[in-house]
Amino acid sequence: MAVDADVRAPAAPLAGALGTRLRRFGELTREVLRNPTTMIGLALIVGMIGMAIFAPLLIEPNTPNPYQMPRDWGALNEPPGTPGHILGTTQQGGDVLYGVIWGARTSLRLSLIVVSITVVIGLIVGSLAGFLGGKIDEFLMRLVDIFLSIPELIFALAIAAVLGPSFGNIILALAAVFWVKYARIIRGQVIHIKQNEYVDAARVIGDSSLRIYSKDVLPNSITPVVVQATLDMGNVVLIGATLSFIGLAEAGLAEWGVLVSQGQAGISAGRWWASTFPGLMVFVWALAFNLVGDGLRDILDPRTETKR
Amino acid sequence: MTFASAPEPAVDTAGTVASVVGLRVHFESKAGRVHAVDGVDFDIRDGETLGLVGETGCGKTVTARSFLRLVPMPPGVHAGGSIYFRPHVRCSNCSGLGCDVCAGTGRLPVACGECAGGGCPHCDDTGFETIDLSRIPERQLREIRGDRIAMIFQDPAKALNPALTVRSQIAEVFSQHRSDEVLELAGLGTSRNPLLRRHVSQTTRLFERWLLALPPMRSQRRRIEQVIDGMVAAALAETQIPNPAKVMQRYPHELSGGMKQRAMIAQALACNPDLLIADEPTTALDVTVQARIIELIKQLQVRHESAVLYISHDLSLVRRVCDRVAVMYAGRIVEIGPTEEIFANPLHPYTRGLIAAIPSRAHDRGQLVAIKGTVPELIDPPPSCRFVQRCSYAVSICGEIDPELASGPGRHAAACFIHNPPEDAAELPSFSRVTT
Amino acid sequence: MQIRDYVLRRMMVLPILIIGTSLIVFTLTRVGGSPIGIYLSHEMTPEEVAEVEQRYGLDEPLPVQYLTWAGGMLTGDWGWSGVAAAPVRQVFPDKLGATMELAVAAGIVAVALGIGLGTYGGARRDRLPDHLTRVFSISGAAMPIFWFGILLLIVFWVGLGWAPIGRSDADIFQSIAHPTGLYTVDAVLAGSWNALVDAIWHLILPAIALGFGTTAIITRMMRSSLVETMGEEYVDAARAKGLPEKLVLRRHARRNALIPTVTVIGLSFGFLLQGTVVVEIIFRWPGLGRWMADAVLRGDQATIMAYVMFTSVLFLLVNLVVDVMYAYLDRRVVLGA
Amino acid sequence: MKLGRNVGARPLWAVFLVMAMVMAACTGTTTDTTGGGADTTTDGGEAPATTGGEPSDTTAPPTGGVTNPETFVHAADDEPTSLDPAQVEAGEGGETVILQVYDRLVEFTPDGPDLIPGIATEVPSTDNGGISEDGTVYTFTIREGVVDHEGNPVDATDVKYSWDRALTMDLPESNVGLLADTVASTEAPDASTFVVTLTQPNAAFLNSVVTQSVASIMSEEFVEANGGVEAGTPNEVIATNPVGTGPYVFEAWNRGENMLFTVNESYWGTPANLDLRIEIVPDPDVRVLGVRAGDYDTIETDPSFVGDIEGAEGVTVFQGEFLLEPIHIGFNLNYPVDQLPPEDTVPADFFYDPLIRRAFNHAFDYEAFVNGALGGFGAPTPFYLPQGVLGYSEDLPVYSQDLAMAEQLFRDAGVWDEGFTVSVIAEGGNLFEIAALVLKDSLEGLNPNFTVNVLALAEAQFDEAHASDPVPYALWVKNADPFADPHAFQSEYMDPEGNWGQVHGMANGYQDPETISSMIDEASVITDPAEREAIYHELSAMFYDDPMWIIAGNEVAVMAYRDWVQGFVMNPLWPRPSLKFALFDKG
Repeated sequence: MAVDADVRAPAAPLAGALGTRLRRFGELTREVLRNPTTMIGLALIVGMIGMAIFAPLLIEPNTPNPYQMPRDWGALNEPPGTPGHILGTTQQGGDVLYGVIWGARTSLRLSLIVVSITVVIGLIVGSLAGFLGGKIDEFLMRLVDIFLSIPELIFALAIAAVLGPSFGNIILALAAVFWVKYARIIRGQVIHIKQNEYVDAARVIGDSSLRIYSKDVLPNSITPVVVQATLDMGNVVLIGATLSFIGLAEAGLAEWGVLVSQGQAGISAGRWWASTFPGLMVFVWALAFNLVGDGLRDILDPRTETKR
Repeated sequence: MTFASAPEPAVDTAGTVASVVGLRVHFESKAGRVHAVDGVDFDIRDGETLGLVGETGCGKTVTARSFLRLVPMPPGVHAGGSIYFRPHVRCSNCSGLGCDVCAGTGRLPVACGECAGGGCPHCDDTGFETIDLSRIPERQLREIRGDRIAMIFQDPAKALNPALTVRSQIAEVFSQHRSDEVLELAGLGTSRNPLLRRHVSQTTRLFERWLLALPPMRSQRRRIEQVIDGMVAAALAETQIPNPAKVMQRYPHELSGGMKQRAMIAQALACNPDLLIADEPTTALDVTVQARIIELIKQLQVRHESAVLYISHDLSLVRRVCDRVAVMYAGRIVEIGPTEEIFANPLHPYTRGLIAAIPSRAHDRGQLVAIKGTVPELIDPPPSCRFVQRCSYAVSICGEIDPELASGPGRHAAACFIHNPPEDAAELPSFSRVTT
Repeated sequence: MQIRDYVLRRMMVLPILIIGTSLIVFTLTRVGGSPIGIYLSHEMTPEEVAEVEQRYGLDEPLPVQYLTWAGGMLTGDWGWSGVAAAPVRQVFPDKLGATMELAVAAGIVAVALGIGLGTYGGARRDRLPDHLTRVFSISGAAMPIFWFGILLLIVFWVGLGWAPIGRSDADIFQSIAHPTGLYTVDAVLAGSWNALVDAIWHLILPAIALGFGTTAIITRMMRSSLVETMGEEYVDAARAKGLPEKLVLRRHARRNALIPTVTVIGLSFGFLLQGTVVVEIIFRWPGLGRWMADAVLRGDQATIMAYVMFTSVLFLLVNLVVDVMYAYLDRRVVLGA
Repeated sequence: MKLGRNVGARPLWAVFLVMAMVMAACTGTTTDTTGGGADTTTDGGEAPATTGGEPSDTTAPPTGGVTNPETFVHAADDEPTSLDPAQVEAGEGGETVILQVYDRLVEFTPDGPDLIPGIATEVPSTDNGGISEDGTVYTFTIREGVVDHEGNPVDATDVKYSWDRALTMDLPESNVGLLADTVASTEAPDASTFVVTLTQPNAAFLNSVVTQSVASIMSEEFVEANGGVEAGTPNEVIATNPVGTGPYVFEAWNRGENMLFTVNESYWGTPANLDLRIEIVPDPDVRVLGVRAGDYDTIETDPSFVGDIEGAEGVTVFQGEFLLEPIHIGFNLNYPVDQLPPEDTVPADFFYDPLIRRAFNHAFDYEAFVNGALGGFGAPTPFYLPQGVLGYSEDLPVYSQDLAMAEQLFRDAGVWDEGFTVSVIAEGGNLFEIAALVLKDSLEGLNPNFTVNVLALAEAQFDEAHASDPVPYALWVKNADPFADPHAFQSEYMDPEGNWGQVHGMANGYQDPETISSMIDEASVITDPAEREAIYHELSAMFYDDPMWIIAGNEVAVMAYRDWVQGFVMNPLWPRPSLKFALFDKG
């Protein structure tokens, strides 16, 4: 319809000069600022990550390992408001507030490690599949399908179970599950780009695959990968917490899921706090990254773009 | 004089089925207010074919859609003006089949509610019932949509619902506007059964559909279906679709482009409307089909004697199809008049440009003459001739005042100072001298 | 006809995927973990341990072990569950019944609610209802089931004492026969009002906890795809025919918006399945999920393997069905590739 | 998975001695051997709603009315792994069931160590000629007309069959060792006579073997009709569908939910009053809520949540004796350094040094564990003489936390400054994990250079590590197997030539291993209790200076039950299979 022609924001050319891409990001930021929900998400993320980073300043770190809950064996199951334990304590005398704050740090660590690992793996696998094509592509994609054919949580659960309960193993399990999406995205992009005539042009000029890769494929893959990564920053923590809730984290870890499961034992006796506060944190964390990821997708997705 | 009514002398006696007066439709966009349609006036006479031509984005589609209020609002804004429409009713004598009472049109005009035909401001002294499409309430508009005014869309592939069979899509029209007739033909005209009525008008609830599937009402339902099938088949047959009874059971994607458009047309003419709006009905089709579709539209129009608003960017096509042509540019009508006159003696520089651009023997070795420049930004346009940047005859005044549409020589009007210069003008544009 | 070939093609791929999955599962359980730990107790001498290993054929070379296991899975011998103290196959049906009842209940709620909300929001694009549904759908996707469930318990079980936990009142449960394994269905078949109430009463909370996330996903999808279809030309065409908005929405917009939503419903089935693990732990629901969790915590490999295999195969089949449905629903989909 | 899960073999010989000691020993917690427990009942607040199988819909706590008047409901804490007497692990959930469904030749009285006839018409003794002069031949007279739940008659041949069956199957996980070690041969000369010949005289044969679940009796017809006997292979039918002669008939086992039993009307003894339902409820909070709401009549109780039950209306907490299974942390002097977790920095001979082991013992926060985790229902325990065992005395030296001393010892040992990192394994999610955490906190609190990593493993993984020799970890937490006789403890846990002595390579640590083991052997053969005690006291003192364990604490048996339970009685010595539901009534 004629109107769109006037209203639509100019879509950035696939692999335009750096200038256009910069302008694109300029637009993006403006878009983000315009969208209230995304802004809220951003604010939450900033708050959470701030809490994670400044945890040592917020609350006295436990020695020697600050990622372990400090346990006050003299004050088990204290309700919120107890002096020294504003949010109460767990059945092991752990200070819930400490868990809440350092849990953020644990979660940040978890999500950063997992996401970066998975992005790299996805990048490698996806690019190999996309560029080499043929048998290798076929094989890799089948592999991807197989990984996709087991529900995320269950797969991670099985892996973590086999590796034994520890935070490190949770990281491994999640990494093993989350790389698949990226592989798909990247492969899709590579193939898409390969079909674009200007890449052929580049070939004609005698551009090396590597340069095409760095000049065209990578920059264009960024957008979808960024969106996925943002969403995963939240999902990783969500599933990670679920695993440790089920009981696959190491003992006494300052992690939200662990605290929730500890608190669960006490709810019948009316001890609601030990599970409520940490769980809330998981929710907020996941919510924040979902809001932002969702916002980004709406903005970046060309389909919705025309409609906005 | 204002040109609320048609500017030309009332030589021909035909009434006007619709008249657009000072229509303004704007769009809110991030960049600002887009004046897509900015003061458009024209009439459509009974039974005529009016061509509305112009480049993409000149606002012709918006104008057309404004008739049925299909412009999405927001972002669209109805910024002023009206679209007057004089609906007819089906001839009571022949119930739409065509007889001498209604001169074979199957339609009869309605007397103005205010003056009972005497003529009053309300009906603009025509004595006919006149309604303002841009103001009437939604439900009254619904009665007109598809019944008195129908529309053929540009791309049948998009305009037909992929999930419904052709039959059920055309049936909808009858269900909406012909439910009584359907009941009549099904021999249930007397039936007070609300369920059947709701069934015909497709407003049944889920459990009601179950009820209808049960023996007592099943047979009646069947009869209704058969009647509708008949009507749909007839409508399709009109568009010369080979064995319609079969085709109508198909899904759109199972039909060729031409077939789709025929179905589209059948759907549009199903209720024998007073006005048919054809929005570039052939552009989405391949050339071989185009001709036949156009032919079809013309035939049917002749048979139904309904007026047609034919939107197109293709002058040569308009020349073949239309009685009159309105040339639109940047949200304005720049020139309007009988087809042959326009082509014989285009008044507006833009029209000249367009005509010159038509590939023909006139230009040796088919070289194309293109109009320089592009359509101006329609965001908050300045009070000047919209064409001034591209006009080779423009003079200072063109950039200062906005020329109005005024009747020039012959029976047609144009919005250009070349033909109706303002009293106090230092220099005047003319086709003789070309400014650089 | 095209669709048949499509289905066939998909069918061909299925075994490959299943075999691949089984390989992964098998290697998993053999790489790490202690396949027989569950059967050991610390008074055992090394000889006795060896005895147990041999009983479970762990002294064989790996490929042989795999074949034995895979063969077993096919022939219905799914191994001995240390947790349930019974052959996996013997316990499986009951657990499956419980889980399916829960998942289906949650699923039905989620689909109905999700489509409803999505349509409601999408039809009122960029107005308050739309924003609300959007917030709802996002918060639903971000909600940790284990926390949501516990909150429900804190409020309705401990706090208000309204809702029970578990699947049934043991006496009522025993009072009727269980031909289908689905408590609600059995209650209806037995014509026991009492049992039906008991079943539903127990079902409500866990179903809500489980369905929440899925509802959100479906809502989101329905909303966006409805917004998309509302922009389609045929919707305008429908209006141009003079259809009332209600009909335009129902017959034209929603129907087409449902098509892409169907695929999401398929995917969200996996979401439901994995959700049952947590929900069943929290609500003491005697289903596959809790069994799996116990098996995980106690290293009951036979159960883990069987469960993972079963769920993934089920998941694959469901998705196959969904894709085929999709192909049927939307005749325009380009089949193949 | 609470205490008593994997408690090992229970040779209960000399239980009578124990009981004597029990009465003598005035330990921290009160006793009432006649009534079988110090009861504490108080009024409490509204109990949340719960439901039959699980806490039920009845919102108000049933003050007047009794819920499930026809059925006795017990909430057990975990799912049995087998119901076959010949397969069940000692102390496992299955024993609870076997005790109700099967009979044995003789039984314990409900509340103590005295013996009463079972399928045998009388308890054999030298006086009634049931025991031969040399004490190696036991003759049992079998009751007439005993039939199992399927109606198959059970006589001497079936008794012989049952015992032989266990011996033939000889399943490693089972408790069959009890029979294998003592029984030389079994005969059934006629339908009413069963004769056992022992390898050597064994005064505790009746108490520690005949009364045990592995010696339960089933009918030959039934077994033969259901898979028969196959060496080394479990019988799935028997394991999941027990048919015995006991007061309760096994009806159904809804995995993860409950097990159902009905009254055996044709029981040879006094039939049970109520049907029985054993709910399988691993979550403590659900058990607590259940008993408070009156849906469970008795629940598997754990000291750590007694606090949540006390004060509940209509609930009584039975408080019994000390369990004979102290929770202890083992020093491994025999671990292969290369197999330790990578982060561990301890050298192979780390625990060779008594200073370090003593330092650990002084560092451990006993207060925290006993008052925190055990909710005060426990006490520290000398090496290795738990309260209630012959030789226990309050005067024996017991470790208590002394950080100054601990620091001094660490300094003397020369590990204070550079510190160390060591991992301790424990089964996740129970008291063992908590004990490990207490150790961690104690040491890390003492010196930041010390790091203790707690590895809370899944049961299977822990069992595997724990069953391997050598154990690939430097420290592990578990509870001791409950023995009734000091020698068992000494030889199992202290003797450098004993089971753990060898696995842990205690010889590497003791100043004078030979003396120790010889003293232990010596004490075992002495018959005069006083003399034995003297030696054990001497040993205990030596062990105090050269500890091989940290004994976190010994736990008191507790059991919560509804007040409406009539004739509640519990055998205080063993927490798990010790409730005889057939004796209980409600109202």
